[in-house]
Amino acid sequence: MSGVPMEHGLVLAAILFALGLAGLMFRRNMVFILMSLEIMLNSAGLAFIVGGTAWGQPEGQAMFLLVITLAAAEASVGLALLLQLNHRFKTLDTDAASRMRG
Amino acid sequence: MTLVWLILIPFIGGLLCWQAERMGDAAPRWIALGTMGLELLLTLWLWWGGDFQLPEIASAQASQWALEFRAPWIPRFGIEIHLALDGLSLILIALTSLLGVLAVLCSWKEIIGRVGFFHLNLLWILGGVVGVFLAIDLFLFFFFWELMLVPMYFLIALWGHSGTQGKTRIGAATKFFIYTQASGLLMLVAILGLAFAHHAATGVYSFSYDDLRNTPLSDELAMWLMLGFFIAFAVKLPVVPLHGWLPDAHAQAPTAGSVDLAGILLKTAAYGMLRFTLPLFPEASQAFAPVAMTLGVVGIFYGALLACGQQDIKRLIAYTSISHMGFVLIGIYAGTQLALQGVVVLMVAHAFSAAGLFIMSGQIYERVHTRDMTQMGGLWGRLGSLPGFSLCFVAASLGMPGTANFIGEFMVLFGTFPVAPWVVAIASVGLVLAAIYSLFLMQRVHYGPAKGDEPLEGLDRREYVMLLGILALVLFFGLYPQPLLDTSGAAMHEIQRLFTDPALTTTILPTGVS
Amino acid sequence: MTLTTTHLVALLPIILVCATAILVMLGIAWRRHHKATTIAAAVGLNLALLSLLIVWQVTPIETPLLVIDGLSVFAMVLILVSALACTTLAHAYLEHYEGPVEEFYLLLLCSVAGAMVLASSRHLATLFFGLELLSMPLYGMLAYAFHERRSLEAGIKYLILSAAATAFLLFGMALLYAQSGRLDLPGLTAGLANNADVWALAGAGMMLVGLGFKLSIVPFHLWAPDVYEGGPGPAAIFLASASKVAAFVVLLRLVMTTPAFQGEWLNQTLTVLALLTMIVGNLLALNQSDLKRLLAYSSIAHFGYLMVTLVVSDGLALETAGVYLITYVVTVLAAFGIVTLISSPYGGADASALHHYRGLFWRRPYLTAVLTISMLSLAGIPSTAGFIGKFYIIALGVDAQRWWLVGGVILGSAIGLYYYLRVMVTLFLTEAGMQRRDAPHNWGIRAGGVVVLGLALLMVVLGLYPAPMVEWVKLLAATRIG
Amino acid sequence: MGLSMSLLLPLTFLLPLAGTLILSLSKGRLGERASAVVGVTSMGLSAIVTVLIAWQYIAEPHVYGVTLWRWISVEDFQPSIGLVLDGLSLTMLGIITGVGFLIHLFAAWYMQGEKGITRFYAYMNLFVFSMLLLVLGDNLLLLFFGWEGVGLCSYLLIGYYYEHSENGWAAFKAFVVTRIGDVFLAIGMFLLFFELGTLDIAEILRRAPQMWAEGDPTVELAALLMLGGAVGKSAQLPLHTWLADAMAGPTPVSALIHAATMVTAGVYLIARMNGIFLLAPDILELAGIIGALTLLMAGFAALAQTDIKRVLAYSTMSQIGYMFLALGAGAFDAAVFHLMTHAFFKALLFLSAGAVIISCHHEQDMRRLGGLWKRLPLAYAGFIVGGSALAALPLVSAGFYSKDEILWQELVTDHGGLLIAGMIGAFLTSLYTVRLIILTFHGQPKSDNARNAEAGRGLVHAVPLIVLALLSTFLGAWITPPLENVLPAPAEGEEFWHLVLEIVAAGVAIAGIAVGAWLYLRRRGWLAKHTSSGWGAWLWTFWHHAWGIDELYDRVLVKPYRGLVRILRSDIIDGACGLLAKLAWLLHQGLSRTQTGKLRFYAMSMVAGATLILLALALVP
Repeated sequence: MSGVPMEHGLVLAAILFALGLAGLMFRRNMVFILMSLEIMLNSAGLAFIVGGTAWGQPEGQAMFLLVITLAAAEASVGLALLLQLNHRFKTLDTDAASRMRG
Repeated sequence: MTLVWLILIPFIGGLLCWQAERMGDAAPRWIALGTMGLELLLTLWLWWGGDFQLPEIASAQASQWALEFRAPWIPRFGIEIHLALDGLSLILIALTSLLGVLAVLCSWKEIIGRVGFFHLNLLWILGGVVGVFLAIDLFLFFFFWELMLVPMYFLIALWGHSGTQGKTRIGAATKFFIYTQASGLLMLVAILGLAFAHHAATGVYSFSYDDLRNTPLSDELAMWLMLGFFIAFAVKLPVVPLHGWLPDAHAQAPTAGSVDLAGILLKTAAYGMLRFTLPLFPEASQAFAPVAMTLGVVGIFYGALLACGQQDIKRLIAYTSISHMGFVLIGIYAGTQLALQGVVVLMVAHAFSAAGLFIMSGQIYERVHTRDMTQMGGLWGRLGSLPGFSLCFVAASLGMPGTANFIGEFMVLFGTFPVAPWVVAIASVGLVLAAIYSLFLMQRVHYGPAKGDEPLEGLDRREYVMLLGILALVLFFGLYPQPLLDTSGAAMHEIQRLFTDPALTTTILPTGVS
Repeated sequence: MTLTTTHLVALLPIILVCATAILVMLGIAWRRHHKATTIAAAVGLNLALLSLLIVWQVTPIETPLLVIDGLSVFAMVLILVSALACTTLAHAYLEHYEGPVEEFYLLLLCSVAGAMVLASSRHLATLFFGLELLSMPLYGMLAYAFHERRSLEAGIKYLILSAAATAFLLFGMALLYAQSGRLDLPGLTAGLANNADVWALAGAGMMLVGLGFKLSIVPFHLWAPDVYEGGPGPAAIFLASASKVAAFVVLLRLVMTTPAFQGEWLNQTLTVLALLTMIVGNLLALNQSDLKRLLAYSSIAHFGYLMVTLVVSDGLALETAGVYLITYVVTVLAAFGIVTLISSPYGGADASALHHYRGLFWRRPYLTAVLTISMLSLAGIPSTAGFIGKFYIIALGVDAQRWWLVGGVILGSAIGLYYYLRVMVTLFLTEAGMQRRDAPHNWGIRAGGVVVLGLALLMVVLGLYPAPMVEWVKLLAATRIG
Repeated sequence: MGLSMSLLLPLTFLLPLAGTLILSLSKGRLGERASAVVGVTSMGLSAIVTVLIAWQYIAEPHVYGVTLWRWISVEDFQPSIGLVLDGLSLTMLGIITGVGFLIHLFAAWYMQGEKGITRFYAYMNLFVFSMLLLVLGDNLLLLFFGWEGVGLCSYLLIGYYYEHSENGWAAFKAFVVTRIGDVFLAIGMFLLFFELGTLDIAEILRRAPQMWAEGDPTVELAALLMLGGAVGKSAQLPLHTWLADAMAGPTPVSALIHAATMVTAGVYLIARMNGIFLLAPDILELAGIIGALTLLMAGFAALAQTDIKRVLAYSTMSQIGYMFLALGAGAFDAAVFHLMTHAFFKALLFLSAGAVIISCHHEQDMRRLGGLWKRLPLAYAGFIVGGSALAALPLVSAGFYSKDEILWQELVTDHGGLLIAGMIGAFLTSLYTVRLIILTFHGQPKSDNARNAEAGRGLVHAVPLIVLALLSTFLGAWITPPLENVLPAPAEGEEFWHLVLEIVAAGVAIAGIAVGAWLYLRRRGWLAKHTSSGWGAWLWTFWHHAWGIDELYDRVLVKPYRGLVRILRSDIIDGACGLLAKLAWLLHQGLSRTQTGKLRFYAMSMVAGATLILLALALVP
């Protein structure tokens, strides 16, 4: 593990993060948007792990646990709202929910 | 404590008016009239009892005020409720309460809806104005300065008339508010700049006029701060490039609003310049004087020219105010005793003549239901004694001798001549233009063939007495302005001393520096 | 390090709020009763507020994760007061709501706990934890009236964007952590003191994005109007007041203590963002005909003004931030409170269109007076609290000679006047709108009404006699740790 | 005397003022008759007071000063409401109250049946009040008070028949044009006060020679400015254009204001300030030249007028030109003497013209009159006497003595050019006077109005005409104004040459009359032919329009002014400020577009913002 420099790990995390962002920006379907969010959160978690490993500390992993928990909570609330979205708008396209503007 | 009451009376009266609405429309009117009457009596009592002539001792600043009130307010920044009265403020407060009475009287029949709330606003404006004239703590001054805008806004926006060319009363009111508020914030910045400079020099926070006057400032900083004050006052005076709010506001306001606007709100600006800009930044003001006087001259001409081009009678009068305030500006920055005292007289005179003209145009509006002069004409024979009064106020507005306006304008010009003869020579041409626009008004409204045969309702007793009263005052001060001059003499002398003798203020460094 | 009694005392408000949340949850499980739930929540919040008096005796005090100093006490007071107002107004609002209402208070209490943790965090973990505890219930609160499309839309928008912002924040934290190896703020300070490189700056930047989103700073502001408009009144209130206060306090703490946030470039960035926020926020509101959206834009602009304190961040800055936050919270609570009161008697969307308010004065004079005063306060007119706030901001700018920012504040205020005045005059016009909506006749003697009237009174009192507030804030600012 | 001067002097103008106040506060409750009684009585009382004053003055001729109160007192700016009576002001006082009373009386006849008599007399009394203030004021500011006051009353009375807007515009023009002159006077006052530190006239005249040498630029400037004021008020070139239009007012007004009193105020001013003008010989010379030019210009213009009152108006300009001619030669007393005789005979002419106009049912066009001498014998007599005075018929007329004095002074002081101009002017005067009388009273009546003329009746009508007619003969010339101590003594010359000059002048006047009579009685057809075709017609039109100066001003001043007003009308500067509001509006609309309501767009903006912040980080090391 020590063979991999910290920067590489961070770059990997950043790439993952960017992927998640791209998904967030370009997907219309709410399921995919939630997935993209998961990717972003997990990339952050990865960055914590990388940092924690580099410093040889447990805090990074502790943070990762927190992140995982959050991601789960986020997903559950998200899915609940997704159900309501489907119920009210009969679609999963988030663009449908754009009545408020201006 | 009297000073505090002077401010509180209109505010309390206003609240009473609002509540008294339940008892019918007459109750708020009488309460408002009583309130302003009380205010006026109080002021006159102060005038009668006070001695505003003596203090000429140059060094003792404590004796500058005839009455003073001090109480801590926000100790964190050394902000105090610091009120003080000298001859200048006394005259202006008396003027305010007198015009207050007139404003109440002239809306007696004009305002028929929401009478209580109307008088609440009216009285609160007056309260705010009195506060401006009394506050000697800069923070407090700013406080009142902004405070009076709100009721004025309501007055125009709710009881105004919509204009001729698609100009709405709300638009006019908003314009008025934004102009004055934005420029007011510039003044706040300047006030703070000054206060912090004072803090930097002495380690003490203070917004007190007396303390800040002695703040050592670099030339550049002083100039910027002075500009901050100047712009705020210039908007309200108004000085020409910043005058845009005035014609709209005047034209769209109800009569009482126009009377207050022209009569006293514009005077707060002149007062501010006299009280703050000149004494606080004497050197910067001296350096700026040529520019200011040029602006004054431009204002005289621009206002006069535009007045000639108006069809709306109230817009015409509004532009004449711009023209007259040009003289005030010139007088202020001339800074000689004669010019400054002329400014005081001119302020009072303009308040009366403009109030008279606005009241008169309000009365015409009540009768012919238009403010468009092209639809008037030939009113002389149809309106009883109203045209005679218009004539008198028009004559006053063009500076006819025998009226106070003449005294004011000519004292300003006499006083400015030694400082800036060319400015005076050019400004005098404005007298011709004044004749042109004033007589335009007469010509279009009263002369020419009548547009209808049926006689219009003449003046009732309330209107007659009101106009006669103003006219009597205009003539009285035109023939015997000495009471005004005596009262404001000491205050003006002080300002003139500070302005023309800058060396005196900068050498006295504040004591108490630790 | 072990927790002592003193620590427990210091954490008393948070504990009390959490306990209340649990109590409410149990209560709901046992028997649904709207009024009782409200009272329980209110009592809990009040107790927490009172406990702050005791807390004050032991401040400043630190635990590994939290710090209870003047700043956090200050933030807690504001958060609790907002929450109380929210609770009372929610009661009025939810009275006619068809469906379970008690959970709203539960969500609210959780959110309050989150906000308090956030405001007193001294560790990235608590920061993150607090932020999420604050946001997560808010999704629920915003989408509470989910049968109403707007509410659902607001919930979804806030959920997704907020989660994205959280991701930014987390990634930024991770970068900072990777550079310094520390998660607590003092440690971070020590770790970054000598080697603040690009990664660290990037981390700080990404954290700024995350927090900036919560504060709806331009260019992260687009969500705010939609969410405010769609969310139920009480949720919008909480979002505009407590949530923003907590996020701002933590950002302030970061900027003031962490070196990564004190660099020249970040300062410049903050300056630009502040200017943009003031101007854009005000410009957006210019011709807005929906009161809730308008308030959202106004809130954006106000945080633009408030950001001046972040840029200057010394001297008067802390005091200014304190005073401004107080005046802002009081004002915004009153303004949204009126909207909530007017909306409550009806099902369906909130009464936020401006034409609903036409001529309100002639029907509900005192209610209108409150709204007028809050508009004046938002516009910063003397004799209202808002003026004192604005005075402080300008004073700060002048003192630090940040002329651009001062200019921005003035310009923003000038633009802002236009729409505040528009709202005000609408209230007073005679001709009633087509679809007028009123508060119930007896609004003034009900809890919501009393709160709103009290807030109005407070606005005026603070505007006329701000000395006690100023002294209090000054005292709190003096006991800050870090 | 029982009554002291300090009471009598204020009474002269307080009585008319009281009349004004009574009339204007009556709110229309006074009838026609009552108004006339109030107006005439107050004037009559004032005239009686003047007689008392004159009595007292003649008994003890010295300068009387009365200070009523201190008007303004700021530092050394101390003008008072103070009166001074010396020979000059007594002369003016006499003219104003005496002639004024007669005209007021006549107006009672002239104005009968008009509506608004109350207003008329209120204005007239106010005018007298102002005029008296002008001549009695002991300082320049008070003089200016009166100066402006008479201007205002002139405005009001010209526009008396307000229903026709042309009358209003004529009044407007009169006021504005004279105000241009007033501004010069005002600036002159500023200058004098600045230099001398006082506004008191006696004090100015005392200090000026100590301060300035003769021909000092400052004093020349001051004198020039005052001359500007005088030129405006006295309708001299180049500010003369208002007077002809001022004839729109009722004829008694023309008689009082635009012939006898107000228009001569300029002459009074220069005579009063003679000390200043003597220090500025160039300016005095200029005054003479202006007078000469005006008298010629107006003389020719009078030849080509068709309106009976306009002839008289141009003749007034021309006669005041003579007064300026005299001033130019430093003959202040000659000027004042002519002022007095002119007041008599021109008032007579105007009142007679008024009698003709009323008798002929408001017909003023001479081409539509004619043959009236039988029907209107009194008016005819008035015209004959007044006309002979105007034409300076030797020996019998008052005008001869005063005009002769002026010409004599020109000769003595070596002003050859001015003398010749005066001679030509005398010829022209005779010519147009004869034309006026012949066209109006001789030949056949040319309209129904003229045929049905009804002579005026009653004492009110007759007495003023008769008294003024008497004063216009040599009897009037017997009155010698007591000017010895006020004005510098006239220059002396050899009596022989004086006699020669008198004979030449008389010859010129008689020649003018003879030529006129010959042309208008015998060669009317020839004249008509030549004035209706070719350059004769052009010249006629040119003179009829008074040398086209009005048109010139219209093109050079009035039109550009109107254009400027039109350009500025919508307030350009305000419009420029409005652009800011427009800009804000555009920005608002642009920014509102970004609020699409689309979630993905919001996410993108957030990412873009984040990217920008991180990029900024990359750019700033």
